[in-house]
Amino acid sequence: MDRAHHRLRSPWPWAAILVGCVIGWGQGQRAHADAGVVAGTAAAESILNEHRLPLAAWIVGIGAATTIFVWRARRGRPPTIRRIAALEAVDEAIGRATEMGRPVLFIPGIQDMDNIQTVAGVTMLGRVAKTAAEYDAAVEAPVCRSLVMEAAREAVQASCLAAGRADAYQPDRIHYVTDEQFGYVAYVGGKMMREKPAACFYMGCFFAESLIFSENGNSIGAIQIAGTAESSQLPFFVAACDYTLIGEEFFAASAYLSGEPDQLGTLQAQDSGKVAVMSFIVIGAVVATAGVLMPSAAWLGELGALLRKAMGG
Amino acid sequence: MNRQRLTWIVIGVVFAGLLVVRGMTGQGLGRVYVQHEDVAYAKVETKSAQGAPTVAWKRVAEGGVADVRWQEWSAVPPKAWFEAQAKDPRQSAITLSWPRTIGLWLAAFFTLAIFSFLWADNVFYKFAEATVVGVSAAYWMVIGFWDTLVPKLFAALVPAVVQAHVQPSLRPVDDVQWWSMALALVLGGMMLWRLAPRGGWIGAWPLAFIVGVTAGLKIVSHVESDLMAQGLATMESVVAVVPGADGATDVGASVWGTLANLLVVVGVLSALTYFLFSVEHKGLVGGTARVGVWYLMITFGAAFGFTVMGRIALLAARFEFLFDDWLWLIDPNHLRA
Amino acid sequence: MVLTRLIPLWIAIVSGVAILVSAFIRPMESWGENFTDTFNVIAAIASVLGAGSLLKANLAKVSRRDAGWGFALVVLGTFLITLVVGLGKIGVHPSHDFPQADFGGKQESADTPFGWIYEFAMVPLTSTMFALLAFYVASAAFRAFRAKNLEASLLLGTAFVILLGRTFAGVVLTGWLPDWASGLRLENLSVYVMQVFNTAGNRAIIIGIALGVAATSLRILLGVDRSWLGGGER
Amino acid sequence: MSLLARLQSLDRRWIFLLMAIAVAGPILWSGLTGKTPPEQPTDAARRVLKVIDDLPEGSRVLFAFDYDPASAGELQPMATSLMRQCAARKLRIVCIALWPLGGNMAQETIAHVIRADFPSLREGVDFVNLGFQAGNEGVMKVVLTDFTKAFPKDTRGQAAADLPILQGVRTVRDFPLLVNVSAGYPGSKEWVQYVVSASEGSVKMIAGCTGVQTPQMYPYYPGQLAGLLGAIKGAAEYENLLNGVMGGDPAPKYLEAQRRMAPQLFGHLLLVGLIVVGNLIQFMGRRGTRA
Repeated sequence: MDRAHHRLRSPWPWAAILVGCVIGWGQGQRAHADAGVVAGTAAAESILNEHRLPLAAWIVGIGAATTIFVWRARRGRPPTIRRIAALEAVDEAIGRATEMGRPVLFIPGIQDMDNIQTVAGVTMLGRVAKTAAEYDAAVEAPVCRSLVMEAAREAVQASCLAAGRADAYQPDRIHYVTDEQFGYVAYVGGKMMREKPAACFYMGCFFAESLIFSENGNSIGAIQIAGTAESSQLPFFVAACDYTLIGEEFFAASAYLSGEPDQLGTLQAQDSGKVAVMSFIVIGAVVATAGVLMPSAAWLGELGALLRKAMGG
Repeated sequence: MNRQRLTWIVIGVVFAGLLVVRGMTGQGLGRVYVQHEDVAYAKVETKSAQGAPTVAWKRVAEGGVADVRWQEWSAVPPKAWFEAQAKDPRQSAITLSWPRTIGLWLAAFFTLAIFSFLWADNVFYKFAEATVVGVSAAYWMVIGFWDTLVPKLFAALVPAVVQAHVQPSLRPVDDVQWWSMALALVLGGMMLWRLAPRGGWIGAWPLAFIVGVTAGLKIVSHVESDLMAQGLATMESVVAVVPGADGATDVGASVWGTLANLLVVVGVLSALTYFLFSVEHKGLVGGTARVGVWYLMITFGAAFGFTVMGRIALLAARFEFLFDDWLWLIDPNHLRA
Repeated sequence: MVLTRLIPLWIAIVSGVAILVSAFIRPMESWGENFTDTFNVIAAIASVLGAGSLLKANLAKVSRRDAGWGFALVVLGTFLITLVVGLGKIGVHPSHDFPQADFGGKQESADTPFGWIYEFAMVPLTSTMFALLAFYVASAAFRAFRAKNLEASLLLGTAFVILLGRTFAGVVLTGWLPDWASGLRLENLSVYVMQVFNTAGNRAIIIGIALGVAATSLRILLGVDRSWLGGGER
Repeated sequence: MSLLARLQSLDRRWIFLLMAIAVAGPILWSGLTGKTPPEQPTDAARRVLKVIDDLPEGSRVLFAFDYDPASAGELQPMATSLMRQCAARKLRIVCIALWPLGGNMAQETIAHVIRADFPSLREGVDFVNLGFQAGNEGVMKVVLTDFTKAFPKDTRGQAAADLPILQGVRTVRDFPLLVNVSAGYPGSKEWVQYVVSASEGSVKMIAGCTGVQTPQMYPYYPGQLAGLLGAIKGAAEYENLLNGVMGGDPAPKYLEAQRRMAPQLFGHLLLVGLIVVGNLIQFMGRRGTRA
C-alpha cells in the first residue's frame, strides 16, 4: 500500500500534467489551422493570447512556489503554521457529540461541484468523517445537489476505510433533499430541531441560509464551526457560531487538518503569493504617488504602466 | 404537551372566528377572478420565393375554422369583477376562479405554517416542510429536463425530435457543441452506472473530470478577476488632487481624498497580513494583523447593516401578501377600489 | 487501485490542465464556456440519483413506520405529482408561435397544473422561509452582537451607522448638523464607511480568497491533495 | 426574579413577536392611510437617473433580470422604476435572464410597466424578452463574442437574429448601457468582472442589488459601475426622484419601494434598540458579578 502510494506521488502527476498541456496545445494548433483554412487568411495574430501573459505569469509563479515549498517540505523542512482556533476545535466538537451520543451535522454548502468552495467543503467532510469514524460518532450530511451527494459519499467512504472503520460508512446518512435553497433550509431547520445534533459544521458556499442554520443551531445548544468564502455571510457566522473560518482560512483548512508536510507546504505558497501581491501594491502605490507629485518625471509614468501591466492593467 | 395543544386550539379558533368576521364585512376576502380567451390557429400553406412549400400558422377569429384551439385564463383584479357585475349581474366574461382561489388560501396556509416554526416545531410546519421538499425537488428536476436537457442535449443529439415537438425554430449546433453534449451524455451515463449492482466506481470518473475542470477554470477566473484586478485597483496614487470649481486645487477635498486612499491601502495590506499562515502573529506582524482584523470587523458590520435591510423587505412582502392578497385588509395597489 | 484511484486522478489532472492551458490559446478560449453546458447536462442527468436517494429515504421511513412517516408520504406524493405534471406538460396549451408543436407550450402561468403548484405552493413556502430571516436577524442582534471587546465593538458600531444612515431616522438624528460638518451626517458617514473601510476589507478578503482558490486548485492539479478522491493519507 | 435576570434569559419568541409588530404595524398604517415615510435621495440614486437620462433616444439597453420571486420584495420596485425610466426615455430594452426564473420576472415587469403604461411600444422592435439562458458566467463570456449565440430566441420562440431590435447587434459592446437587477450569483459582481471589465469602457453598467450584495459592489462604484442602487432604500430614493421627474400623481405600483420603507424604518429602529438593550444587559450583568 505504502509503495503504491509513493508511486502515485512522484512522477505520475507530472506526466498527467504534461499530457494535459500537450492536449491543450495540440488542439489549439489544430483549431487554429482549421480556422486559418476556413477564413482563407494567414494567421495574423499569434494563437497565444498575449493579453493574458501576466495572468499566465501569476499562475505559473504560484504553481512554482507551490512546487518548491512542497519539495522543501518533503525534504524534511516542514513549515510552521500559525494556530487556527476554529480548526483546533474540530476534534473537541466531534468528541462532545460522541460523549452526548448525538449526531454531527455537516452541511457542505448549497452549491454544486462546479463551485470550488463545495470541493473544499467535501474535502473537509472527508476529514471530519475520518475523525468521527475514529471516535465512533455519526455524521449526517443532507445535501442539495445530486453530484455533491455522490462526491460526499465517495469522500466519506474512503475516510472510513482510512480510519480502519469500513463498517462506519452508512451511505444513507448522506442523502439528497432538494435543489431548492429554501426547501433545503426548511428541511435542515426541522431536522436540527428534532434530532438536536451536538456539533454542526457549515463548510462551503452559503447564502441567506447561513443565519437560519446558525441561529437554530444556537438555540439547540450545538457547537458550531463554519467556514465560507462568501463575504456577505461571514458577519452572521462570526456572530452566531462558535468558530468561523474567514475566506482564505477556509481554503487552508483541509491542508491544515491533514497535517501532511506537502499540504502545509502549499500554505506557505499561498503566503508567498500574498507577499507578492502586497509588494506590488506597495511599490505600485508609491510609484503612482510619486508620479502625481512629480508629473515631469516620465520614467515614473513608464514604470507605473509596467507595474500595472503586470497586474493585467 | 397538553398545554401546547390547548394553546394551538385556542389560537386556531380565535383566528377562524376573525376570518369569518372578516369574510362577512366589506368586500369579503381571498377570492381570485379570471377572464378567459379562446385561441384558435389555422394552418396556411404558402410557397416561398424559391417555390418550396412552407407552412405558416395564422390566428383565426372566434368561430372560424381552425386546426388547433385552446382556452387561456388570466387573472384580473377584483375591481374588474365588481365593475362588470355592477353593469350586468349575469355577465360571464369575468368569473370566480375556483382553482386559483383555493390556491390562494393554500398559499396563505403555507405562509402561516412556515411562520409557526418560530413558535415551535409543530405538525403544520412538518406538513409544509414535507410539501416544499417534495414539490421543489421535482420542480428543479422538471426545469432541468425542459430547460437544460431538451434545449441543450436533445437539441444537439436529436434535433429532429426537438424541432417536431418543442421548438420548430431550432437551429443546428456547431461541432464543438455537439461533442461537448456527447461527452456530457457519456459522463452522465457513467454517473448513473452507480445504480447498477456492480462497477459503481466508474461514477468517480465523471466526478474527477468535473473537479479537475472546475479547478482549472476557477484558478484562471479568480486569479484574473479577483487577485489581479483588486491588486490593480489598489495600486493607485495615494495623494489625491481634486480640482475645485475655479480650476485651482480644492485643498479640503484633496486632503480628505488622500486620507481615504491611504486608509484603503493600509487596510488592504493589514488585512492581508492577518491571513498569513506561516508566520506567528506576534510583534510587528501581530500588530498589523490586529489592525487588519479591525478592518475586517468594520466590513462585517457594514455587511450586517445592509443585509438587515433586505431581510426586513422580504418579511414585509410576506405580510403584504397576507394583508392585501388574502385578507383584503389593505389595498395599496388599488386592485379593489 | 488503478481503476478507482489512478485513472480518476489522471482524468482530473489532464482535464484540469487542458482547460487551464486553453484559457491562453485564442482558438480554444470557448472551451470553458462549453464546459458550463456540459456540467449542467451531467448535473441534470445525475438528478436521477438525487431522486433515487429522496425516494429511498422516504419509502424506508414509510415502510418502517418511523416517527412522522405520514410526512414522508406527503413528500412522496407531492414529489411524484409535481414530477408527472411537469415532465408531461399536462394541461399546457401550445405556444402562440408554434401551435403545431405539442410540447412547445410554456408552463409558467397559473392556468397550467405545474404553474399552479409553483405559484401557490412553491412560492409562498420558499419566500416565507426566506422571510424568517428577519426574525433570526432580530434574535441574533439581541443575543450575539455584544461589545465584548474592541473588535466586536467596531462591528457593532459600523452596523449602527449603516442601519441608521440608511433610513429616514439618520436624517432626523443628524440632519441638524451645519453644512461644513455635513460629512458627519449619518447618511454621509455610511457612504464613507462603505467606500473606505468596506472597500479595503473586501479587497483583502477577495484577494485572500483568490489565493486560497488558486492553492486549492493547484493542490488538485498537482496531485498533492487527493482526499476529494477519497483518502489522501493512508 | 429581577428584571435583569428575566431579560438575560428572555425567550427569543418575544423578540420574534416584537419584530412581527414592527413590520406588520407600519404596513397596515401605510396601507390604510396611503402615506409613505419621507425620502431624501442620495448621490448614488441621482447618478442612476442621470446615466439613463444622458443616453440618446433609441439607444439599446441590455436589461438583465438575475433574481427570482424570493427576492422580488426587495428588487421588483427597482426593476419597475428602471424599466419605466428606460421606456419613458424611448430607449430600446432587451431583457435577458441568467436566473431560471428571471425570464418570468422580466415578463411580469414588461406587463406591469410597458404594456400598461407605454402601450405604443412594440415587442421585438422597441423591447424584447430573450428569456433565461443556463450557464452563468459562461453566458457572459459568450455575449462578449456573439450575442445571439448566447440568446438565440425570444420568449415567443422567434429567432433573435431576425428581430428588428437586435439588427446590428453583434456583441454586448453594441449596448451602451447594461442594467442589472440581481439577487446573488450570478449577478452584478460577475457582470462587472466578465463583461464591463472586458468591454474596455464601451459598456456602462447600472446595478440594482439586494442589501446583502451591496457591500460587495461598493468597491466597483463609481468606477466600473456607473450607478448603484442598494437595497430597498436605494430603490425608494430612485423611485422618489423618478416620480418627481415624471410629474403627476404616481400610480401605486410606482410607490412600492417608498411604501416598503415604512416597515424598514421601524424594523431598523427595533434592531438598534435590541442591540442597545442586549449590550446594556451584558454590561449590567458584568458589573453585578464584579460587585
